[in-house]
Amino acid sequence: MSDAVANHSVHAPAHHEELGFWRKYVFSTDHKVIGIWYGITALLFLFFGFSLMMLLRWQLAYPGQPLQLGWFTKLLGETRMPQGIMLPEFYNQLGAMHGTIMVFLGIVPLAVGAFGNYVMPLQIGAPDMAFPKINLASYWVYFIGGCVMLYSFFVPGGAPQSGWTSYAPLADIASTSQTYWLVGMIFLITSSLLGSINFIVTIVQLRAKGLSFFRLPFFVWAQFITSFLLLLAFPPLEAAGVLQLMDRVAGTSFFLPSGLVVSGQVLQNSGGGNPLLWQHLFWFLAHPEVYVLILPAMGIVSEIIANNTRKPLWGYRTLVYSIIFLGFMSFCVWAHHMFMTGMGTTMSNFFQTTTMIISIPSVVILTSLLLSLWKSSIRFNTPMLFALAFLPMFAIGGLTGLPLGLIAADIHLHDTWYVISHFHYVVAPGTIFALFAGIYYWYPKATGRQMNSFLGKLHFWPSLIFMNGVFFPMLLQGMAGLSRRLYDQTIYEHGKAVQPLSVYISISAWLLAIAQIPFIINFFWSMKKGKKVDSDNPWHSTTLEWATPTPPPHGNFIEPPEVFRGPYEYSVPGEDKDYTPQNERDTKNKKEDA
Amino acid sequence: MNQVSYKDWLPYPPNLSVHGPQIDQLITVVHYVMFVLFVVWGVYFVYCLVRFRQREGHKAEYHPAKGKIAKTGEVAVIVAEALLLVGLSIPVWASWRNDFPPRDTALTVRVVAEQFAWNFHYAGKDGVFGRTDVGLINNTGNSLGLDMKDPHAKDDIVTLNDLHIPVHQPVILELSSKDVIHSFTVNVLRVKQDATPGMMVPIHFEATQTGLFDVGCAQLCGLGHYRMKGQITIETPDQYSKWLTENTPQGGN
Amino acid sequence: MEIPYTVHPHPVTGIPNGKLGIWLFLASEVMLFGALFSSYILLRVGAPSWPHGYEELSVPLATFNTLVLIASSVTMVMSWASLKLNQFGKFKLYLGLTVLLAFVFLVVKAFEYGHHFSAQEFPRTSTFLSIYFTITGLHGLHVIGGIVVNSYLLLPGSKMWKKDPDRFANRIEYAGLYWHFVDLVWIFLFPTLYLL
Amino acid sequence: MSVESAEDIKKHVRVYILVFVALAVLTVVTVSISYLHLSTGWAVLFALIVATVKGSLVACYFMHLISEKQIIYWVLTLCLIFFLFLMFLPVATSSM
Repeated sequence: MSDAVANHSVHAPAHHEELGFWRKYVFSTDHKVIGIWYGITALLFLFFGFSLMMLLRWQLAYPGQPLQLGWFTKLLGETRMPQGIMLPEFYNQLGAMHGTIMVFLGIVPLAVGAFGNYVMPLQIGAPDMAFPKINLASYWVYFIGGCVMLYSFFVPGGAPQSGWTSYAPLADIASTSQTYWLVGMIFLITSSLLGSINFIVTIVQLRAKGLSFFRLPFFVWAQFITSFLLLLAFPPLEAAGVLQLMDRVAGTSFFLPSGLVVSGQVLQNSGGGNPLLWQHLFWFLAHPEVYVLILPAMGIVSEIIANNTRKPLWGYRTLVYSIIFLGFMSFCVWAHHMFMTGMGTTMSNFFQTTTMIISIPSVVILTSLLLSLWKSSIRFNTPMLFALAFLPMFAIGGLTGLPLGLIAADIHLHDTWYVISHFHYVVAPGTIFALFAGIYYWYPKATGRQMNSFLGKLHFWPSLIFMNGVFFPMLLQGMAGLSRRLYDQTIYEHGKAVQPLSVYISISAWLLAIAQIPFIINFFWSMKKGKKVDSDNPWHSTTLEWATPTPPPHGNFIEPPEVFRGPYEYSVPGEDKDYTPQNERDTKNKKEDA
Repeated sequence: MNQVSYKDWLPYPPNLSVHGPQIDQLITVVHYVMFVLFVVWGVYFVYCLVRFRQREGHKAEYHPAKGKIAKTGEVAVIVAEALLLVGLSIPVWASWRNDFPPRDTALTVRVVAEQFAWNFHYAGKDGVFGRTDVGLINNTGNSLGLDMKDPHAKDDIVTLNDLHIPVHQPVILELSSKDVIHSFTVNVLRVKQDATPGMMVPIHFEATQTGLFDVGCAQLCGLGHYRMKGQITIETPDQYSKWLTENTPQGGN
Repeated sequence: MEIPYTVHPHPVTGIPNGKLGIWLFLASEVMLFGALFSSYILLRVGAPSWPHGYEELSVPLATFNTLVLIASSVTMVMSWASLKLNQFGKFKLYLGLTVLLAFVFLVVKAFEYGHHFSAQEFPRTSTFLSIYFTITGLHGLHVIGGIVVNSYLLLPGSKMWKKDPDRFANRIEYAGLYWHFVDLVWIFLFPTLYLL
Repeated sequence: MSVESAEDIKKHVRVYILVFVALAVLTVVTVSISYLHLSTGWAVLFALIVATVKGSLVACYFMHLISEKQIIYWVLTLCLIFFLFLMFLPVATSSM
């Protein structure tokens, strides 16, 4: 089998020279090109989702005051911001679309679609994904889903405004754009399914010779578990989406109980539905989805920490078992999002206990990463700064989950800013920092040039400060019992008391946006002017992606790599350099490996 | 009527219910655990960053740290979580869900949420709620569809966004909704419960102090979600019965 | 380098890429229909009353359709066996029969739907009918998907048989796995919706 | 591609015919049972047993699960576990 592969590889590159512009750059089946498309699209969506939130923060900081931004205010128009004053409908649209875009169009496509696509096949020594055409289809289906979501802004009645959770019956009776949301979601789900099948098959079937499961880089493990979560958790949401679509289009009552009275009118429907059914199906997906957001981030951070501490990761197997357990348990905790629906003691005890249990592997992973620092030799380059910052930020995100997981404490904290702060600490200074780290780390492989390290630091430090400036005061607002999703918080007494914090948060959010400018400049400037890498392995890393030419050609490896050792053999005693790549033939044990 | 000040809202807003301190205690203890963990991690983290930074003559050690302390720490976290769960959270929730006061000593009020207001339905002097029917709902004074032919309905009191309860008496609220999911929340009483259409969920509490407070909605329910604000008046038993008498409909005795 | 194991099995797992892929896809389909079954149970348990399927729906038509779908599964697997026996003509016959039976299934289904619509029974009429139309509708879409795939393999796709017979036989096997799954879902749908 | 001789395939074909007959018979059985109008509990039990037997026949013989590779079993076991979690969902709701 390996002979056949080797023979093909000789004439493979020549064959690909003939592709035209469109086949080479736009409709390419090369996983790296698809990964980059995913990355660019997702970054644009991230920026767009962030912009929605910056606009929304105006209303929270200065409720009811006109936003005078000249043509921009005019552009938004009378149905959204008449004379610059935000309407509550528009506020709800911004909130709902911020959540949807960040989660489904920004972070997941960036973490899985972009990094998974680009890096994973390289790390396992594969020539491409198992099904390149399906991979391409996955991207375009995602793209269409994104377009449908964006189009919903221009539908009469405005964008979806029932929150990213689209709770029924509110979403059942919402304006037209909710239908677009559902159709968009079905596209995005399809895209994820295609992607996850591809990832799993690739990891199972296409690993290089000698690359056993316990020699896989941790990032690949993270993608593997993530793919299973996507594969098995998304279909129930698809089912829920179909049911809500039926409710909206065909007039069924899956989520509508009998005897509903909406604005004084008895709703003419058959009734008999259950509003909690939507929540169950939604959270059955959406809790594993949380781990879809965080696991790839943990993978990226682990790669970068191992590389920049010049030391093997502490407890590689423990880490692997922990994420397997995390993935598995993430299916057993969904109802902790529904504690305030009126749950009985049996159910609440079950879900509280599973929630406490699922916190343990996270603690173990964090501890392992922290222990990896002990007696290491830490290089403070830009990717490492972001990866290191991930640790305390993720710690805050994880710890603040504890009071929310305990149902009695949740009575006070449920649906307050505390919740917002909690999951943003996990995904914003957590996952998004990890994604930035990944961009800085793998950029040289993709372009052959380093990103500028001064601009990198100028990006990192303000980002770290303002991220905390945004999310820490929210914890305090939450403790004060301030509910989330309020268009004007100051009409409540306790809202008035904590209003000054809202101003700080908003200003931090706007400054956070300014802090991204060095990154944007760096990203484009370095493509042309960045320092050229001195070798294919500029970070002196051990994993296989650095064994390819830079940037890797279609087909990736010149010849099929063979793996002889685990992924993080740094500072091995007796070696002359402080890293031993996975594919480096061991002179001492040559017989055994051959 | 004394107004509670929110000026000193840290770490919690004022607490005026019998069960509230237990919730606050749980939140406080959890935050101590979190704080200790974070500080221990943080100190270790910063120490590592300084001590093991890359520099001339410093090399990384290939062999992993023993991690005995870390393992003990992990076990400690597990134990702490188990204690919080079994010792505090489960019993507090059990009494919140199950230990309802007897119906004859408690005041029962039905709360019917709608976009974007709270209807409060009192049984009146006879203590029996009148029959309601969605078909009878209209915008001219019968927001709950109360059937006036039912003798029990005659003395029922229905208020909009105005909940009156006596202090130091157990109160049972039965929550439901006419349209979408709302969530009844009074943060000074540490009370929160979703009002879901098609379901009626009871909750109970007892206020310890009189005053005038906000009732809010904690579940996104549409464009007027933010202004779905009611008022809860906690008053002395005398004031409460006076209010009850004043508001009982004519011929309702 | 070219992608390995597209046709021949991986030495360790013993299967080619496509086979693992199609099974993973079916696993996600199990979760999709599982969620709908779960919703059905939830709504039925919560309902004050629920009609027996045989009171609302036509059991004879559905029984006939069940037999049609089972028969189409047999012809599908026979078409694969014919390929393995190198009988390309028989393969075409069996696969053609499969597509034909799928059409028969859809036509009968259309009659059932039409009958309901003319009796003023729509998805919005009752919870029972909403779940009935939703699940059978989604199943119907899967049947249509199967027809599309099988028709492709029957006509333009079968050119591959000359160039790469092993790969083509694999494709028929995967299409078959999908088709049997559609049959399997119906085997559970039939008693749940019609007989209980 | 499994290495099966023409003889093996012919054996398979005989099995397929047998399975087809069994499925047809079971279909008739399940329909006949429904005409007995048993109480809901028994009706559900019988219907599910027959459906499971039929489903297993399709899965084992038409889909060749009876002689499949281990990795497929792993995938399906995982899927089955999460499927059971899904079935837990109505229980969760009704006990609220």
